[in-house]
Amino acid sequence: MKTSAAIAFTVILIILIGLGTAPHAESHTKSGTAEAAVHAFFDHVKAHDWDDAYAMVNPGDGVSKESFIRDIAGNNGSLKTISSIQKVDTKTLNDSGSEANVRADLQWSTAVGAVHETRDFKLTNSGGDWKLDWSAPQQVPTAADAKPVQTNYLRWDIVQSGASSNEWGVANAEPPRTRIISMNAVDYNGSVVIMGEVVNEDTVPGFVTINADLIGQDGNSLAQESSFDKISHTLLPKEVSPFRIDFPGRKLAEVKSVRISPTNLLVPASADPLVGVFDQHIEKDATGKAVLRGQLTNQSGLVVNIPHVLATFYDKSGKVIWVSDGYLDQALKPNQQVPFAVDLRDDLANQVQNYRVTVNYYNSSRS
Amino acid sequence: MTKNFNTLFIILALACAAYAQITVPQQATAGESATLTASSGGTLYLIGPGTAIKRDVKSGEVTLSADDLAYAGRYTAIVNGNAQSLYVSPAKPQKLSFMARPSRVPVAQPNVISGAVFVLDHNDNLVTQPGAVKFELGVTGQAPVSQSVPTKDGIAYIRAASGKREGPAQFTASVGDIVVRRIVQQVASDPCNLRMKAQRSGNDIAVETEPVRDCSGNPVPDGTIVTFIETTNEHGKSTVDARVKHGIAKAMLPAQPGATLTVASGVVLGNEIRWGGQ
Amino acid sequence: MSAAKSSNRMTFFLLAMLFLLSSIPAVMIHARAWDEADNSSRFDFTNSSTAPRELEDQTQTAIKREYAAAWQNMEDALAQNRIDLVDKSFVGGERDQLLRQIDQQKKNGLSSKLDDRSHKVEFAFYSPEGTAIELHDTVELSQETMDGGKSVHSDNATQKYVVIFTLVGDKWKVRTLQEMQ
Amino acid sequence: MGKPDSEFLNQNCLWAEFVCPPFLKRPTENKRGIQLFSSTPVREYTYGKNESAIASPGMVALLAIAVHGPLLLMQLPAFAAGSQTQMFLAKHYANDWFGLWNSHWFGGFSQTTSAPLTQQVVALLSHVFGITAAYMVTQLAVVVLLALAVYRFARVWTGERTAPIAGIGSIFLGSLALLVYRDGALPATAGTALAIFGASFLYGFARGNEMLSLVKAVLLLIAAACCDSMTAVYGILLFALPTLWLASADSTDEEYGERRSTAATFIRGVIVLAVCAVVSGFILAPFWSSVFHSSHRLLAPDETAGNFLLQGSTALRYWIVPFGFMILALPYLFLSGFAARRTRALFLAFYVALIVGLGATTPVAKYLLGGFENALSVELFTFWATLLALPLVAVLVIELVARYQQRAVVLVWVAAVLTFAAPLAWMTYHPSTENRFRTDYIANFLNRDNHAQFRYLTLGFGSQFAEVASRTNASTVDGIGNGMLPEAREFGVSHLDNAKAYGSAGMEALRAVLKHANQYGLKFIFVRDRYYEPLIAFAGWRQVEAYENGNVTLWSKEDVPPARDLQTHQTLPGIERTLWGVVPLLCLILALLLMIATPERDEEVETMALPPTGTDPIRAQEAI
Repeated sequence: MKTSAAIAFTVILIILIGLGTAPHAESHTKSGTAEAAVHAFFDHVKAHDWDDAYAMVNPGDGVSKESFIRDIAGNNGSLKTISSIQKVDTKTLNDSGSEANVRADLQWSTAVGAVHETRDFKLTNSGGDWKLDWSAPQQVPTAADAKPVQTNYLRWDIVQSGASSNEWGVANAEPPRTRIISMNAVDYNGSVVIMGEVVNEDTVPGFVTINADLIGQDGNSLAQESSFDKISHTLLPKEVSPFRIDFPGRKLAEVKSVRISPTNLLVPASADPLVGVFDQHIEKDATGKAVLRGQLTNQSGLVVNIPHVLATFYDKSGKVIWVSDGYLDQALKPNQQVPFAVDLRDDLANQVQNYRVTVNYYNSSRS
Repeated sequence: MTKNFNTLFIILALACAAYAQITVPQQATAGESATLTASSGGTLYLIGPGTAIKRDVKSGEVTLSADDLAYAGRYTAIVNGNAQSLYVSPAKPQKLSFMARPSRVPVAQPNVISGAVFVLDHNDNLVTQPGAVKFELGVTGQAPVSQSVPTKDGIAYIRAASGKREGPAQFTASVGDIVVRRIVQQVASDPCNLRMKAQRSGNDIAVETEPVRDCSGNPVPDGTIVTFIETTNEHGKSTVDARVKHGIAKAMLPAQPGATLTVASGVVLGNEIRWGGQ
Repeated sequence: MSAAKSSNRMTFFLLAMLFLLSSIPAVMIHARAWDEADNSSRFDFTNSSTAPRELEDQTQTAIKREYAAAWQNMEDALAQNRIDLVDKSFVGGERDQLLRQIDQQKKNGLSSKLDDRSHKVEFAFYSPEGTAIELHDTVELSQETMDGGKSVHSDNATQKYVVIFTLVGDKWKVRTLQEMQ
Repeated sequence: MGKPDSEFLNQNCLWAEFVCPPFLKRPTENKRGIQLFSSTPVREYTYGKNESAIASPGMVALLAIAVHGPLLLMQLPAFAAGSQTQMFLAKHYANDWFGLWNSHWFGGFSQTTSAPLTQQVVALLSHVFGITAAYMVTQLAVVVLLALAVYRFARVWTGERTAPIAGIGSIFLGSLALLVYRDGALPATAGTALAIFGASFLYGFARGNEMLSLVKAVLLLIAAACCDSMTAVYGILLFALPTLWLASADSTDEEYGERRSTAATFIRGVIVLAVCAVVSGFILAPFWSSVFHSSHRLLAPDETAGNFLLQGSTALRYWIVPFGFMILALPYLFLSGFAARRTRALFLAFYVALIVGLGATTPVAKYLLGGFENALSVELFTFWATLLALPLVAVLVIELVARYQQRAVVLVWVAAVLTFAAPLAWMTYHPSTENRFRTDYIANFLNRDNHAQFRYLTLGFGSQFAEVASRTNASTVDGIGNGMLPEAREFGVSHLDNAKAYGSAGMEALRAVLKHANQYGLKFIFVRDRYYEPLIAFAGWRQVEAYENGNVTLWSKEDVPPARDLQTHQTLPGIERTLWGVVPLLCLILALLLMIATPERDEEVETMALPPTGTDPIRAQEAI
């Protein structure tokens, strides 16, 4: 009786452990399809198993294991180095048995929030194993291309006056004078969106944040929001930045007026980096959505760890009709070009007459 | 017997009180001593701005120290229930509170610099007596603009235009030998006659502005943003927000045949170049 | 019958008490409102246009509020010898002056009761950069000096003041409150 | 075996006139003496040699102090996340006992979102020792209580001689060391100790119908429920139900006292449990309503115990180290635990706790724990499994010693010490706080120049989060526990300091809160993990200070107005606040006093039934 009870309890325990462990194992064994291969590939990426991930790709020419890892894991403190894959949804576009195209909707958890990416993969079936065709990222500068680039080394620092704050008549340097040169309010997706442009009219760099209050018909504040990260905060003299403030769950019909309160601050700043925005054009992406594409070129000596692109769209009367932004997950080394794409509302695509791209950035070495 | 004596004593005291007299000076100055006379001894109370004194005094002259009368205003002296008021006027000007704004101003702008002066004595009393404040504003190497403004209730103010030359302007206010100095940094205003030139540089076009100056000829400060824009039919648009350095802004644009190059800074547009070169 | 009567009487009594209790908060609220209304009605601001800068409505409303509060804080500070009230409304020279007076009053066991009955206030100057305002005020007030509990002297006067407000952070404070001859 | 023919005056505490002759001190196995009743029926175990207990409860308590005292005096758990949270909450009770609204976390939250008893005890003692020392003293008292509770519990199950061995075993448990020194889980260990005590007295009432045991059981079980929610919901049942089963199993066996109906014995015990549940539910009504109304909470990876087979490090941390050498006893437990009739229920309870303690390795934990499932709760079940196994392990030890004499004694002691040392060694190689940093700079900044009128947020502080909160009077929008800001609640993220661990939901929650920084007066952000710098730099904060040569940086936003009250203040009715502030502590103090005032009569010998001699009635009198 003693032994049989012990065996029974042991068997029950083993069965329960089996029930708990089976589902995990199952997901690893089922890789017969192209989609499953993409899922398995990103499982390795999530677990930072670069060797297993590299084993699942057909490297194109110029793709070594190191460049593959730099491409998938990011380098130079780029946004990808501080991101992790969160969710992968796949759809097979076509599958001929030996070759397949799979579209992957990737959701990354990054240091600036959730970032969605749609990427098409071409897979080839070699001996029952689907492998992803992996080509080299555009224009990675080789050593031969490196050429000296002048760094501006222009820098402002703030020297506060020593006088005590309430000595009558004495004051520190005033904050820079900024001016909102255009503003527009629209309803979009169940939100009120306030957008416009702000210019630094002064001769010293300024740090701008913009808050807005929606005033209801009864004169009271309905909601208060800020531009948050949809603005380039640090403005050099004569620099223009777009701003956009979203009020979720509000309608323009309930708004009587908007009280905009920009806050300016005199801050130390650097004139570097100098980033050119080339080949800007509006086109449809793979999913048929209107996007503004272009290339960022770093014409200064400073590495830009996380570039942030803000695009302002104007109609033919020059009015701002939309502002959108996007983060690049690749760092921008001197002399390097990196492609970018920023969404544009499909319903406005044909009204857009002109556009302007501003590049904001974060440098980990700066702070 | 003792009851009668007490009654007599009270009557005498009341009589003395009624008879006691104080005489105060007609005019006193803040921060200077003064003398009042009391016809009988007793407790002196002196109540006034910043003052609440209680002191036993004998009959005759009572000296009030400079510290007792530090602040201008109305004082009340009370001895044995008798009170007299005296007005202490502010002393001569010793200090100037000079508010000059702004600390940074574009050149050649009318009425942008303002100065307001409050004339005070050494105890921060407002010197309300009439007087005059001399204002001077000038950039080194140029003759300063000077103007004398009468004070009204201790205040004088002036508005002035900014000079044509950029640089730190000395803005002074003086009353007699009391001088207070402020610095107003006159800076270049918006760029004027923005012009650029372009030349081939490998696969790119090197664009460079002529020294960027404002309409008064002052070079714009380093770091000012100058935007170069290249528009083509096939390759869309390319822009570079260059920074002025030593008065000149440079950038590299991709060499696209048939491109149109333009330059702008803030709200000012410069010249346009049509790039036909290969 | 008398039981029913006494129970009615008890019910009536309870209702009365309830009514009394509920009316106390209402009276207190109104009392405060009357006090505030009384406080600001003593001040008659003549809206002469200021120079060299035009006075904005928002600034004018703030000055009226702060000036009435300044007199109230000064009166309470001098009557109760409390220095914490001075910092609420005064800065610079005037603050030092009031702190010295309170210090001397404490040393000599004195206190002053000020009662400002009416103010005729005129905006005289508003500095170009908007950080200083000068007022001229003609005040009818009575002042009583107390030595311990005993009144030493009291008098009524009509006195002219020159008042200078300056902006400290985002609040207007009195920097000068000087009697003029 | 004949029934004594005398009528005893009071079953509670009696002592027969005839004292057993010395030569009977070591009766052979089948000899029976006169039936001796003590206040708690203590029975000879059906097998194994009867020898007198190797150590008294006092000696076990002293050993517990000797082992844990130095470690707690060194304040090892002072920087564990759990202990910092307890000290932070205790500090509020010390300042404002009945004011349950604490404005320092979540922009203001109610202290009723966590069970109060241990925090109140630490708060009381903090007036004498200071907050950190008070926490250590309380934890030491709990460890001693636990040893005594296991002593009593083992005596109920496996007899007098196994009690001290089990009591000593509880001192050296690896699972206890991890909970105390790694997690700072004072509420869980305190609740468990009180629950085990309560279960043992419940046996006394259910089997022997003793009123004193009833009172002690009720007070102890209520106090246990007021310490920790897991113990209240699962722990008490895990210890009390098997004990009730034992009482009803013994009810028909005269060896354990007067014969009673099995059903009545069980129902009597269940009624007591029900009463305790209702009373503690009524006392902690605000807490239970916050637990059962709390919105869905995401768990960070380090808050979920994964599958032990797939993650070796998780298996090591949550199973191998806590069990230690007790793993070697598993075969014996499986073989003899269920086989012996009296310990069958004990083995089943151990078996359930063992399975749930395996976390995601089996599906049971998910279904059984539901919303309570997290790493700490899984670790707690492993702790309970080791405690439930101790009586059986004690029997094994007795058999080993009986068979292998001195060698067995040495081996058992070495196994015990190594089982206790392993987790301490493991903690050295896996410290809960990677390179600790000083937090006084931060507290000094917040406490000077009116900075406390703004709210602050820490990012990447980990277990030192609560340490900052308890040193400053400023308020933060973050916190630990059931509170959440509306923006964070939408994503189910309850701890912004560790936002990145929740993946994109965590970063989106952090974005949402930072977007409304002006409304919360959130001006200062202290960053220790540079991962968060890009977001706050893009959002409009600027670095203004660097501490610990850049290890911690302070970021500030200029346009933030001073913090306003969020109008979320909930004031409980006076009666609830009084119940909350008085009753839990009262139950604990009364229970301890009763246990001290009415100690068990120490048994020199096991029960012996002497054959009735002739017709003289056996005269028995109440023991003094």
